[in-house]
Amino acid sequence: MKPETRRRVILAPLATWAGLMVLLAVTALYAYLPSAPIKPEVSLAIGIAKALLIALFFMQLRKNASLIRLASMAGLVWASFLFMLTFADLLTR
Amino acid sequence: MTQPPAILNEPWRTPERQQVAMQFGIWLFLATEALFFGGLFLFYAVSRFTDSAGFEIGAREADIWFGTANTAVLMTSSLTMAIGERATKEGLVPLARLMVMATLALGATFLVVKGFEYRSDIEKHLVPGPAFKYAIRGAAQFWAFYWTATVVHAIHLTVGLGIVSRLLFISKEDLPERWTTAIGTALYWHLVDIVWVILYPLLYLVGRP
Amino acid sequence: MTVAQPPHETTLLGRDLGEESYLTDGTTLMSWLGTTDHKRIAILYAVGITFFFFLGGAAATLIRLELISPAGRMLTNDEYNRTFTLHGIIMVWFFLVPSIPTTMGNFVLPMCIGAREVAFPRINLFSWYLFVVGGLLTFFALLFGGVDTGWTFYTPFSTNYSNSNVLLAAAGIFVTGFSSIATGINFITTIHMLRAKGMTWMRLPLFAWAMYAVSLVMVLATPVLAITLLLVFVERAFGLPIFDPRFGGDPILFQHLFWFYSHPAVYIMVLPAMGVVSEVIACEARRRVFGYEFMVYAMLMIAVVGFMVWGHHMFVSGESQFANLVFSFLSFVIAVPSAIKVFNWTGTLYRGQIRFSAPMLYALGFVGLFTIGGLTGLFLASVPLDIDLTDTYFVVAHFHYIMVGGSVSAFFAGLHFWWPKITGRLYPERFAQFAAITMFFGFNFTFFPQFILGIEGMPRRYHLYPQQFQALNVTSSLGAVVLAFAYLFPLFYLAWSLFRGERAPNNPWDATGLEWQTRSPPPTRNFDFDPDVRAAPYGYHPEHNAPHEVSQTHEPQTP
Amino acid sequence: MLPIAASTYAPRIDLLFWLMVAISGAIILLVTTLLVWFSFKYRRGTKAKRGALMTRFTREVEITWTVATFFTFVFLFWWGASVLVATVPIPRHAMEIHVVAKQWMWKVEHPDGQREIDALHLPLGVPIKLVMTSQDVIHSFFVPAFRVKQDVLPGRYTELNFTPDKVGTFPLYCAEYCGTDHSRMTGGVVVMTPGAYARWSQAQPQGDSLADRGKRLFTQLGCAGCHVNSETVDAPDLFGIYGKPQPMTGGGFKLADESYLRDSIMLPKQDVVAGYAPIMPSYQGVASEEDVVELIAYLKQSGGSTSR
Repeated sequence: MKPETRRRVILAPLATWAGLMVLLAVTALYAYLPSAPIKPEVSLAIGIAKALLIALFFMQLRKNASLIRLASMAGLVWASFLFMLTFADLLTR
Repeated sequence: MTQPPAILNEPWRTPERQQVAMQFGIWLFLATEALFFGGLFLFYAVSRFTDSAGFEIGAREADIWFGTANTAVLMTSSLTMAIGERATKEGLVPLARLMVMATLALGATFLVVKGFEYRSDIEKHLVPGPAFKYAIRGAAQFWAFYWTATVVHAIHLTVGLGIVSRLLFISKEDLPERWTTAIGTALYWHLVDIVWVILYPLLYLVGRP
Repeated sequence: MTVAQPPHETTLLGRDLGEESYLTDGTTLMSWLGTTDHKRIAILYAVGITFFFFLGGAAATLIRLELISPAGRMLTNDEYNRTFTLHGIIMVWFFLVPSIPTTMGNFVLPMCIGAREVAFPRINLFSWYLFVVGGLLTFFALLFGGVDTGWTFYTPFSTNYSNSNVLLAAAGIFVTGFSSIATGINFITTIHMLRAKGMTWMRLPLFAWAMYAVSLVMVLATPVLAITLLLVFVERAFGLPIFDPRFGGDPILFQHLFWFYSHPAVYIMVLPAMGVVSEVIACEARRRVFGYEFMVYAMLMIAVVGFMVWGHHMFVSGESQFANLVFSFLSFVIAVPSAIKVFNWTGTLYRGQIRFSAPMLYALGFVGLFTIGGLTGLFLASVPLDIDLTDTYFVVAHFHYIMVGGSVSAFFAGLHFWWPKITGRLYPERFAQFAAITMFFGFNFTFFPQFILGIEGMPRRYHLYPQQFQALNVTSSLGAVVLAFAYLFPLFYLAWSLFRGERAPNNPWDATGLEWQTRSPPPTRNFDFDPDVRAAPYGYHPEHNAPHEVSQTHEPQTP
Repeated sequence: MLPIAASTYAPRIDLLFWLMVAISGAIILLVTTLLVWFSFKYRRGTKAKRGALMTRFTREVEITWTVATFFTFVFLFWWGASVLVATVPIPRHAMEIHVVAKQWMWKVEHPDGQREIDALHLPLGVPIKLVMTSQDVIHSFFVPAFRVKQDVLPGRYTELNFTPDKVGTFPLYCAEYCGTDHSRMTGGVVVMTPGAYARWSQAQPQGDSLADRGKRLFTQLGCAGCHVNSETVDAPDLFGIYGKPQPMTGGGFKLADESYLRDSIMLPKQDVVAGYAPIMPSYQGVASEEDVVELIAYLKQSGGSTSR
């Protein structure tokens, strides 16, 4: 196997995986720090970071056609409509 | 980068168009999954917002060790799936088949670990209902979300195992030609992993220590 | 009607056509049930939704008969509740949502953009089987005692207090939802990837744009319906307290999730109708569509802003006043594109050469009734009026004007407009014109009195009502008889035309769409040539009497 | 066509209604006349002038009617919003009446004890504040004559404010589908002159007022056992807590309004006052909705501490 294919097939995904494992450790430890501030937001942010890592590198969104990148964001944009307007009701009830 | 030859389905004239179309179709399906789980996470956000104290009391009962182990298992299965998909595209059939089998094994491990976690949850009376441990509203809401979300995710994962195992039934010779199928399978498996990666902090890291 | 070819001797469905078409391409049952041809799948869907249309129609007839007398002696109150629920569920999910996209969309969309097939043919067939399985599940749920929660399944009634087959019906609708998602994904990918050479986005016919907008809404709204029904299923079957107020659940959260799907669903029902009407009016008035770009942006705006207005269903449900104002404003904003489309259809008639064929009568009926429906929607978008008028017969009349006056009229317009292309036969024009006019008057006769009932304060879903409302209810029931006749009559003459109708030429309406440039009924691969599009759609020229060959594949003549 | 306007802001809503009818009628008239006129004038075979329209002309026409429609609709939104905002502020001296909706009947309780089923007697001209809750599913209190409607939700209080200004009996409907006898869940709202109302309320069976019944329940259900200077149990003193913010365990304050008192009775471990242990048993299923309404009326009136 040429070093070039080895890098693309094995090493690149391995690097992404290592990043994911580090983030997992960080988020678990941060949750147990006794006086750490804004815990829910940080744990969710790290979760989203892991999801982005998987989407961009494992699912190769970066190298894909712009059409596909658009499709990948459509779901999140529409879900934000649901969240924003439901909480517009909830926060002011 | 010339694409390896692929089997052409009915309306398509070139493999490139077919492969982009197939990925576009799958990403649209993943958008529907984002909205499907979006509705579920809205229920989580609303119940956590209305009664955060009780919610955290319920959430502390979730076992962090099972959760973290399962997250690690699933992320590793995402790794093996990614390598398997890339190997299929490069034509490295033995590596590809090994990685697909590893993904299936890790997926099964996730389900087994989940089974043990469910058993311990049931023993600790954490199923909302008459025998539920807490009378607090938020706790009942958390565990209602826990059971719904994890069971729905487990069903998605089981369906994913079925789709991934389909790759094993393709004979060694024409596996390289079916790299578009491998990409589709990998996309779905990575979605199952992304859903769990978002679920993990919501279920296991609430109100610690 | 220009008769292009001498009528052949009459035998079944095109067998005597001489040349092969998609109908003669295999006649075994398996060739139909296992087909991946988008045209055959369209016909399979057409059979399904016709059955459900008349099943829902039967329930509507029962309701109108029941409401003739204030005491309502024909059905007990429980039977009445189950009848109007059956009418709601069947009409919404099994007729209106799939009607135009799965029949005319499946048949005409690939042809009108010059493609040979939809992007994922096997998934297209799988979506039909999902529709059938979902339909059977719901049909059995309604057969074994029905559902008494109304098509809206409001909790906590549907989860804790109803003892009807809510679980089975929810499962049926859950499965059918995926059929809708599959059709949506199929259409979006087809329009993006399989357009013919030269068919740029701004040369797409408005029917294709309508299918694109409706597919966006179907793909992005239906999953939220799936999760909502799943949560109701889980709470009812396993007792997990999701919406149960005793354990802190919030019934209003259910309404948010339900209406986040159900308002875009009404745009799923009306957007395809807008596409069909744009095609028919442009063709029968021999005019370019007035403001083509504005029509496209209006449709896309309806599809997107349609997701932000659901709160106007919940003004009195205990929502906060701030949210009421936000949803009220957004509901007024989304009324603007609909108004633009009505003005553009009217503008298209200006300086045209209008012919009053059956599709044109249905389409003009659509424009009139949709305007009334849309404007009464403004009443319900303004909060203080909605507080008085919601949950009364005013709302019932409003959404029937849009769904029945609008979508069903447009469905019949499209059915008659593409009938020659689909079956290769011409329907009897005089009968069809009579049916269209009867439907228009029968519809107004039925539903206009309900506006007045609503203003007078008669609540919805009432089995008994005070004596003062009886006169208008009897009028409405009489109108329903006329409407029922207007819906049944096409069933006969269209069936008759299948066997006795004249042979249809390739382009009976002299329309410019690509689907009219191939044979009718078309061959399985749609075109005998590779379409190369050079002109925008609707290249009609009223001055020099519309040359016979007016098509998007010809160089645009000087207007 | 509209039912008679019998509440103070009904005329404002009717005015908005007729304005909308006028504007919609104008647009419908415009569209239908254009449709009919064009259909007649440009039908096939007539010698009317045809020919293409300049694209600049069509674009201007488009923009004008888009902007015109947008501003008309925003004007209608503003008018509707201003009518709504006028109804939001609750007059302070409003007469509070508790309504409990139960599957297929309305139970009404006046502050000084009268109880009614499917009927509501009101004095003319007095601002009314209905505090409503449901025992089972969602109902909706709808009086067409007052132009008011408000869903009644289980597990939560919803309010409805109006001021009747015409004497007479007006129909009351349940507007949210609530099951088998949804269409039988109707009643009458009787608006009487203040004198007649006073005579009517005297004529009612002299049950004691809500607060008195609440006082009896306060001891009967065992609340006094802990909340009134008991040595064994450390429970917060309920004297005069209604309307004052209470410190919560875990920080923050919560206003002790009806909803908070109701939640604390039904699900006490929910929002525990700072400095106390969550040991109070839940009264879910023990105290009915009416009992809770009476207990709250008692707490509001006498402050719940007999010892001081």
